[in-house]
Amino acid sequence: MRGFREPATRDWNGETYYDLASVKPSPFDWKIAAYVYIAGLSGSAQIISTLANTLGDGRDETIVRNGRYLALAGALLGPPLLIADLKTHKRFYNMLRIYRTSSPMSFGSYILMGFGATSGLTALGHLLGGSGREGDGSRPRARRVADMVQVPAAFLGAGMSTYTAALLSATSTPLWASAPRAMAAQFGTSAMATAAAALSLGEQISGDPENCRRLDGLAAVAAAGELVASAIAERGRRQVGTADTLREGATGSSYKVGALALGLGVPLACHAINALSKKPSRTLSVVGSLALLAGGMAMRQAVFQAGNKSAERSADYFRMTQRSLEGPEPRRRVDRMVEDTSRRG
Amino acid sequence: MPSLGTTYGRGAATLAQWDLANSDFVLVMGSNMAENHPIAFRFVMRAKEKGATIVHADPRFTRTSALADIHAPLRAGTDIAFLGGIIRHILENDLWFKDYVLNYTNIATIISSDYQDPEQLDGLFSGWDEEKKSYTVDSWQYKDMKVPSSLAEHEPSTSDSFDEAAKSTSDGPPPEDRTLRHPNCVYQIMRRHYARYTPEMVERVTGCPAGTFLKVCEAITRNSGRERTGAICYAVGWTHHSTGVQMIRGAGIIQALLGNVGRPGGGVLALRGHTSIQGSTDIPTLYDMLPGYLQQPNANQKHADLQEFLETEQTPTGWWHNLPKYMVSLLRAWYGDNATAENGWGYRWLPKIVGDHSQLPMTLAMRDGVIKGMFFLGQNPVIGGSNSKQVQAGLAKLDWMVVRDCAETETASFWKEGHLVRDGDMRPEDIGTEVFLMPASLAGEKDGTFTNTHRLLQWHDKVVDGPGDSQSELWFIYHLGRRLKALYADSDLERDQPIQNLTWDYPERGPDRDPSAEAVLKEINGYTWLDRRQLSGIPDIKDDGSTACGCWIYCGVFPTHNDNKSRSRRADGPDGPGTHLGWGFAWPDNRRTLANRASADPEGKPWSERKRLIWWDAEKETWTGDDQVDFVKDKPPGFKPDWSKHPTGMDALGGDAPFILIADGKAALFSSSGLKDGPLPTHYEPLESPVHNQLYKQEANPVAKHWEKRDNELAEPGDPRFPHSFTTYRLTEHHSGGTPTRSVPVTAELQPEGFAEIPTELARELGIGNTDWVVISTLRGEIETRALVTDRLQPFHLGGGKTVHQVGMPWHFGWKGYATGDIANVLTAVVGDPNTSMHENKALVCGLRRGRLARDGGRHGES
Amino acid sequence: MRRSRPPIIRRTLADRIGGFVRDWSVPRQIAGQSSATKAAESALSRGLRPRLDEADTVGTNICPYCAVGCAQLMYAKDGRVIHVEGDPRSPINQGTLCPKGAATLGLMTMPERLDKIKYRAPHSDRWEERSMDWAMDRIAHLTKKTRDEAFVQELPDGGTVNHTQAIGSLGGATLDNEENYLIKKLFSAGLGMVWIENQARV
Amino acid sequence: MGVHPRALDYAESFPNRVIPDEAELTCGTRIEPGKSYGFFTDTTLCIGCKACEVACKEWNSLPADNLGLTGHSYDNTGDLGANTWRHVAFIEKIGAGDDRVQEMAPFQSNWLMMSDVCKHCANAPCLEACPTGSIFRTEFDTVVVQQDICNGCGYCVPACPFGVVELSPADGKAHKCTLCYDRLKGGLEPACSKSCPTDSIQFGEVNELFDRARGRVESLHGKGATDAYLYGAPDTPGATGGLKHLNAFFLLTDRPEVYNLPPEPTRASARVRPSLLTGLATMAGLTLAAAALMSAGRDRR
Repeated sequence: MRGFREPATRDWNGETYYDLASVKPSPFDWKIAAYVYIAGLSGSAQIISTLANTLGDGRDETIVRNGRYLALAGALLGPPLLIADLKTHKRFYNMLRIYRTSSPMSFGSYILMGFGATSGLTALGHLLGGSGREGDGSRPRARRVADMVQVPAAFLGAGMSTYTAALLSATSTPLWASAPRAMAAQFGTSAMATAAAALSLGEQISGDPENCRRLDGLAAVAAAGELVASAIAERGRRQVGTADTLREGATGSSYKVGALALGLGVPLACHAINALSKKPSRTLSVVGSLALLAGGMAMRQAVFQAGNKSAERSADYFRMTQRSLEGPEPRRRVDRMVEDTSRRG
Repeated sequence: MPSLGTTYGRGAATLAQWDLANSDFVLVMGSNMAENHPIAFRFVMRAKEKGATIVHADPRFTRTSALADIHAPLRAGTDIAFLGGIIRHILENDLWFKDYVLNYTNIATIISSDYQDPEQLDGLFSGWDEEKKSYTVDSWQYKDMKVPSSLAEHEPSTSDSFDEAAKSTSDGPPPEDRTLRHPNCVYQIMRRHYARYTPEMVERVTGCPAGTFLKVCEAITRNSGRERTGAICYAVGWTHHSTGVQMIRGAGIIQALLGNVGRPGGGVLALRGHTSIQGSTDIPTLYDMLPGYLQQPNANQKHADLQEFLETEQTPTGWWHNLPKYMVSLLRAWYGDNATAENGWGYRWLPKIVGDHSQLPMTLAMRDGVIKGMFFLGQNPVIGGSNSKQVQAGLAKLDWMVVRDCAETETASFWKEGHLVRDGDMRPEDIGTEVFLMPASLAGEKDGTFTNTHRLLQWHDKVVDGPGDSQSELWFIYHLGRRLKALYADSDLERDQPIQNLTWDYPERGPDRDPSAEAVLKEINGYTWLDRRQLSGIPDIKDDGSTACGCWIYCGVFPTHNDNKSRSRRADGPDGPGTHLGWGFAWPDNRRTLANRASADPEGKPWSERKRLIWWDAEKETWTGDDQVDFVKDKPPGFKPDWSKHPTGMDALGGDAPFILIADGKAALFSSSGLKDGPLPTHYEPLESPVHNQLYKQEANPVAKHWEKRDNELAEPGDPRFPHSFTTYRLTEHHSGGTPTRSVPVTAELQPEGFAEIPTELARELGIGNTDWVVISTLRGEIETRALVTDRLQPFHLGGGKTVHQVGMPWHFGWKGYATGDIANVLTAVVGDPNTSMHENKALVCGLRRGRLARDGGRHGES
Repeated sequence: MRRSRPPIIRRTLADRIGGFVRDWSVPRQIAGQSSATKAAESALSRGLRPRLDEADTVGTNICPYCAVGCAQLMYAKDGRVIHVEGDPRSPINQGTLCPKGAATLGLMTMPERLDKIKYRAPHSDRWEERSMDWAMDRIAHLTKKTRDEAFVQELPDGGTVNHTQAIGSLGGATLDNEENYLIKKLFSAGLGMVWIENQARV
Repeated sequence: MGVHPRALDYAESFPNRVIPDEAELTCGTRIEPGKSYGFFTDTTLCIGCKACEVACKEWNSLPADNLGLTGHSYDNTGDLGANTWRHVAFIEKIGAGDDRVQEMAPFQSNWLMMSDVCKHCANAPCLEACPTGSIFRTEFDTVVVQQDICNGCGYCVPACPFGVVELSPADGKAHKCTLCYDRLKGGLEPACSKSCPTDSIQFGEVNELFDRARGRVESLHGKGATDAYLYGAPDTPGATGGLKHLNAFFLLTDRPEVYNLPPEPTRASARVRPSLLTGLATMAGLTLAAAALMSAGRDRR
C-alpha cells in the first residue's frame, strides 16, 4: 500500500465507531426494486420480440406482439415508479437537464427515455399494422416502421435489462459494490428469464404451445445462467465479507426461498421435466413461468433490502474497503475544471 | 480573589491570555480550560506548538487532559497536598530562582517568634481561638511589625495589644535574614511546613502516582528561570472549595519561588466563568466591597465615620496609602454636591454591613423571612445556587421577586415547576411570591463594557434593539431609580436622604429614554467636579472633593470626552510587541502584565533577552518597554527609602519592589494579613470527604463556613452511605445555569440531557450500564440522571490500601429549555471558604445506585 | 421558529418549463462546457453571495458567555441581527469562537426568547402579561414599601448602619460594568441594601 | 501573536461593512475563483469543542435535529447528514482497570476527537452519480449540491463513500457541506474553520495545505507522535480507489475505522464500466441463445 504509515498499517481488529454506519443506505425502497424488475422484463421482452420478428416465422407473431406490448407497458410503468420515488417529484424533468456517463441514473434515464420512445413506436406500429401483411403480401407501412425501430429498441432493451445492476454497483453500498460483474450477469439473466417466462405465459393463454417450449427453454437457459451468476456473486461477497445481509434474517430467507428456491429451483425443475418428457405439461410450464416471474421480483426486492441493510453495517463496509475493489479506472475521467485551469496555467 | 491579592497585591490575573503563547510551561489545574475557555486554550496550544510542556492536574481526564503532555489525576479537593508537594520539591532540591526570590519576595523576612506551625499543632496555626472558631493573627506578623493587608477586607485582625506594641511598615524595613539561616525566616518556616509533603505522601493523599507527580515537578522547574517562564491557569476548580483561596495561594507561592510573576509567559491566570465576572468584582455587585476594592463600611469594624474608616483602612506604605483619594472621589461621584467635607462626603449614607451577606447566607435569609423582596438580574440560583431545594424554599417565602433574563429561567418558574410543587410539598396556590419576569437585552442589543478575565475592558456596540419589551439592566435600574427618587422626593425623613441625595442624571436617548452607557463610563472613569474635565489617569484623583471617580482602578479608560479607550480596536500586527496596548483598556492604566517591574532584575535589566518586557532606561531615567509600566515610572531601580523620614505610600518602597500594592512591595510567600485560615496553604480534607486527613488530626479547614445544619447536613468522613467522591463541573457545550445554551437548539442538541460520569470500574461493581438511570444521593437530597460510563474517570488508590471512586456531574441542567436534566445543586450544601464564602461544590461525597426516583407526585424519600 | 427552511416557492408549469430551458445544461455541454463544472452551474449558484453583504449595520460585540472576552462582528439588516461571528481584528480570538460564542445569533433569536413582561400574582397558578409602565410602577412601589418597613438606621448599640436587609439583589457577572455600577449605586448608596451579590462566588 | 496587519485598516468599532477579503485576516488566504480550496483537519489539535458544528449550523441555518443522549462519549451528534455538516467524533482510548493506559501521546492523547466533514473529493462519487447536475464542482474546486436543481433522487446518498450526503425529509433534497460556497464568493473563510479555536480545522489552497500537512506529520513524528499520518492527501489512505485525493483531508493518529472512515474508499463510478460491460456481454450471450432457440425450425422471412 502506498504511503501508509503507522498505525494505518496495523491490522484492523474489527473496531468500529460505536457500530454506527459509515456510509448511508440508499433511500430506494420497493418502488425502485420493482422498477428494476419491470425494466429488465420489458427490456428483454423487446429483445425476444425483435429476435422472434427477425428470425421466426408467422407462428411467432404472438411473441412479437406480446413482446412489443410488454416492452411498452414496462416503459410506461417505469417512469411513474421512478418519479414516485423522487423526494421532489415536481422536478423529475431535471433528470434530462444534463447527461453524465459516470452516472447510471443519468444515462439510465436516457436509456429509459429512448426505450420508451422506440418501444412506443414498435408497439404503435404493431397495433396499426394489423395482421402484419397487406393484401398484396407486403408489410404495412406501420409494421415497417416498427420493424425499423425494433433494432435500436432491442439494444436499448439490453441496456434496460442490465444498467440497473450498474446503478446499484456504482454505489458505496457494500453488498452492491462488492460483486459488480456477477450482479450485472444476475440482473441480465433474470431479466431475460422473466421476459421469456412472461411471454411463455402469453403463449399459454393464446398462442402456440411450441412457442412455449422455446420460450421455456430460453427461460431455463437464462435461469441456469442466473443461478451461476448468483453463486459467483455470493462467493465474491463472501470473500470480501459483505454477504451476510443477503444470507441472514428475513431478507436472507426471502432471498433464499423466494429468489433462489422458488425463482430458480422450481422453474428449472419444471422446465427440465418438460424438456425431458415427450409430452410437455402445460401446468408445469405455467408453474415454472409464474415461479420465475415471482422469483425475479423477490430477488430484486431482497437485493435492495439486503443492500440497504449492509450500508448500515460499518463492519461490512470496512471489510470491503480493506483493499481496493475490482474494476479498472474508468477510461474517461469526469473532467475537472481545476485541472484544466492548472494545465492551462 | 483574596489569594492573589494577598500574594501579589491585586486579586486578578497577572498576565494576558495571549501571553500564554510565550510560556514554556503551562500548568492547568482547578480548571478544565480546553472545555470552558476554548479560546484561551488556543494560546496554550500555540505555546505547545513552540515546545512548551502542558500539564493538566485534575480529577477527571477531560478534553484539556487529552491535549496535555501530562495528566496528573488527583482526588477532588486535595490540590493543596499536590501544590505543597511541588513547593517542597522546589525548596528541597534548591530549584528556586534565587536572584528573583531573594529580592522580590518575603522569603528572607523573619516572622514573629510566637509563630507555630500546623506541624507543631497538628493542623492548626498558632492563634487559634477554639471558642470563636477563628484565628488571632498576632503570631503570623513579621517580627515586631504589623503587616497591613492589601485586601479591602481586613478581618481577621490582630489584637489591640499587639497593634499598640508593633512597629508600622513605615518605621523601617521588614526584619530580614538574607542568609536564610534564621529559624523563623519564611524560607525555614516553609521548609518545615512542607517537609512531609513528599511524593509518597502526595500519592497517599491525592491518589496521583508519585512518578507522575515527579514528572510534573521536573517539568515545572525545568521551564523556569532567567531564560524560561511558565504560567499556571486556574478557574473555579480551585475557588469552589472550602480551601479554595489557599489552593490559589499555593500556585502564587510556586510562581513566586520560580520567579515567574510579572514576566512574559509567566504568572497566574485566573480564568473566570462569566463575561464580566471580573468587572462585577471590580465594580462589585458584591456586599462587602465598594468599586475599586474599597471596603464596604462594616458595623463590626472601626468604620463609624469617614475619619475612622480611613484611619482603619489606609495602609501606611505601598499604593493603598492613596485610599482616601479613591474613597472621597467615589462619594463625590455618588452624592455630588450633597457630599461635603463637613458631612464626611456623605459617608454615613452608605449602608453598613453587619456580617456575611453573600449568596449562601442569602439563601437562608430568604428562607428565614429576613429578605422579603429580591432582584435576580441575569442569575439563575435554582440551578447555580448550592442546595437548590433550600434556594427554592427561600423563593417561596419571598413577598416579591423580579427576574430579569432573556428566557424564562428555572428561578422564574419555581412556583409552578420547581421541586416544591414536583415533590408535593406545596401547590402553586400555597406560594405567595409575587413574580415579575422581565425580558432583558443581550450584548449587541445594548452598549457598554465587559471586563474580561485578564482585566481588559472592551466596549460592545448596540447594533439592534432587543425583542419586544426587552430592555437593558442600565435602562431598568436607571428608570427604577428615577421612579424611586420621585417617590421619595417629598420625604423629610433622615433615612431617605441617601436616595434623595444620590446623583442620578444621565443623558437619555431615543423614544425608550435609554440612559447613555458612555455617560456612566465617564463617571466611572472620573472627572473634575467643577469643570467636568475627564480625569486622564489614577494620579489625577484627589481627596479634597475636587474630583469624582466611580471606580479608581478604571480611571484612564475615558481620559477625554471623546476618547473611549475600551472601544479602541488597534491590536498589534505580527511585528508588534504583542502586548496589544491599542486594543481595549486593561486596568490599571492599561497595564497588560501586573508587577511587570519583576521582568527586570534588581538593577533594572531584563533577566534575559528572550524574556524581556520592561526595563530601566538609565539615560532617560525612566522605565520603558513593551508594556505599560506597573511601577512608578521614574523611580530608579537603585532607589532606597529614607527610613529616617518615616516614609509613607510609595516613598516607602524601594526601586526593587515590584508588588506595589503590598505594604513592603514584595510578593508574600508567607501571608501575614488578609486571610482567615492561615499564612501558608495547608492540606485539609473537604468538609465532606470519603477519607480522613492523612497529614493532620485536623480534618477540614477549621474556619470554613457552614452556616447551619437544618436541611444542610454534612456526612462524616467515611460514611458508608456516601462512599464516593462527587464533583460538579461545566461542559464546553453549555454555559453555567444553562439558560443561554439549553434554550438554543444548536447548543442544546450537543449535550441534550443531564448525565453523571461514572468510572467503568464502579459501574461494573454496581451493575450500571451506559445511559442507565442512576440515583445520586447526599444528605441534602437525591436526584436521578443518566449514567455515562467512562474510562476517563479513574479510581484513586490512596494510602492505607483504600480505593475511592469518583462520580462527576455537570451542573447546567434544569427543567427549562431543550436540554434538560435534574439539578446537580440539589446535592450540594451551603458551606464555603472562610475568606470568600465561596461554596464547596467541587468536592463532596455521594451515594450511587442504579434506578430512578419515584416521581409520581408523592413525596419521595430523602435518606 | 427562525431556523426553518425557506418556504417552497410555488411555480407554474410555464415557469418550470422556462426555468428548465434557461438552466438546461445539455446544450452547454454540447458546446463544450464540462458536465461536472460550468455546464452544471445553476442560476442560484451564479447569483450566490454571502448574506453578510446585505447587512446595513456592522458593529463590534463582545461575546456574552465566558470571560475570555472574544470580540464578535455583529451584522444587522433592517434592525434585525442576521449574523454574528468572530472578529478577526481581536488579539484574543482572531476571528475564532467557541461553540457557545458561535451560537450568539442563536441566543439572540432563540425560540424561547422572552419579549413580554410576565407577571405572576401571589398564589396564582399562571403567568399574565403586563405593560412595562405598570410593572415598573409596581416594582418601585414594592421596593419602597419593603425598604421603608425594614429600614434600620441604628443598631441597638447605637452604631449607625442605615441599611435594609429586607431587599436583596443577585446577579451582575453577566452584565456590563456600567450596569453593575448603577446597581451598586442605587441599591447600596441609594436604598441602603446590603444583600447584593453576583455570580463571582458561584 | 499579532493579528493580520490589514486589521488596522478597519479599526472602527462600527466598520459597517464586510471586511474585504476577510479570509486573508482569518487564515491568510485570499480566495480567488479558479483555485482549489479545502480543509486540513488536524485531529492532534482538536479539543472537541464542537464550535465547528455550531458555527456551521448558525451560518447555514440548519435546524437542530438530534436531541438525545447517545452514551457515545461526548458525541451526541452521531454522524454527518442533511442537517449536520460538521460532526465531531469522540473515541476514548483509555481503558479501565489493568488495561488503563498510562502513557500520554505528545499531542492529542487517549481521547481522540476529530471533526468530520464532507471530503470534497477530487473525483467526487456523489457528483458523478448525480443525474441532474445539481451536484457540481464550483469555481473553488469544491463540491456543492445546488438546491434549485436537486430533485431528491437520492442517488448521491449511497454513492458517497463516506456517508456524507443525505436527503432531508423536510424539503426532499440532498444536503451536505457546501464548503460555505456563498462565503467563498464573498471572500470569507468557511464558518467552521474560521471559528475553530485551536486551528484544528485549517482552510486554504489545497496544495498549500498538503505541504503544510506533510510538514506537520514530519514534525509530529519528530516529537514522538509516530502514529500520525494523513488521510486523503495524495497517495495516502482515503485517497484510494480513483478518488485521487480529498480536498478536505485529515491528520489522524489511529486507524481510519476508529474514526468511522473507510481505509480504502473507492470511487463508485469505477464500477459502472465492469458492471455495464458484463451486463451487456450477458445480454449478448443470452441473445445468441435466444436467437438459436428462436430460429430453430423456423423459416427465415
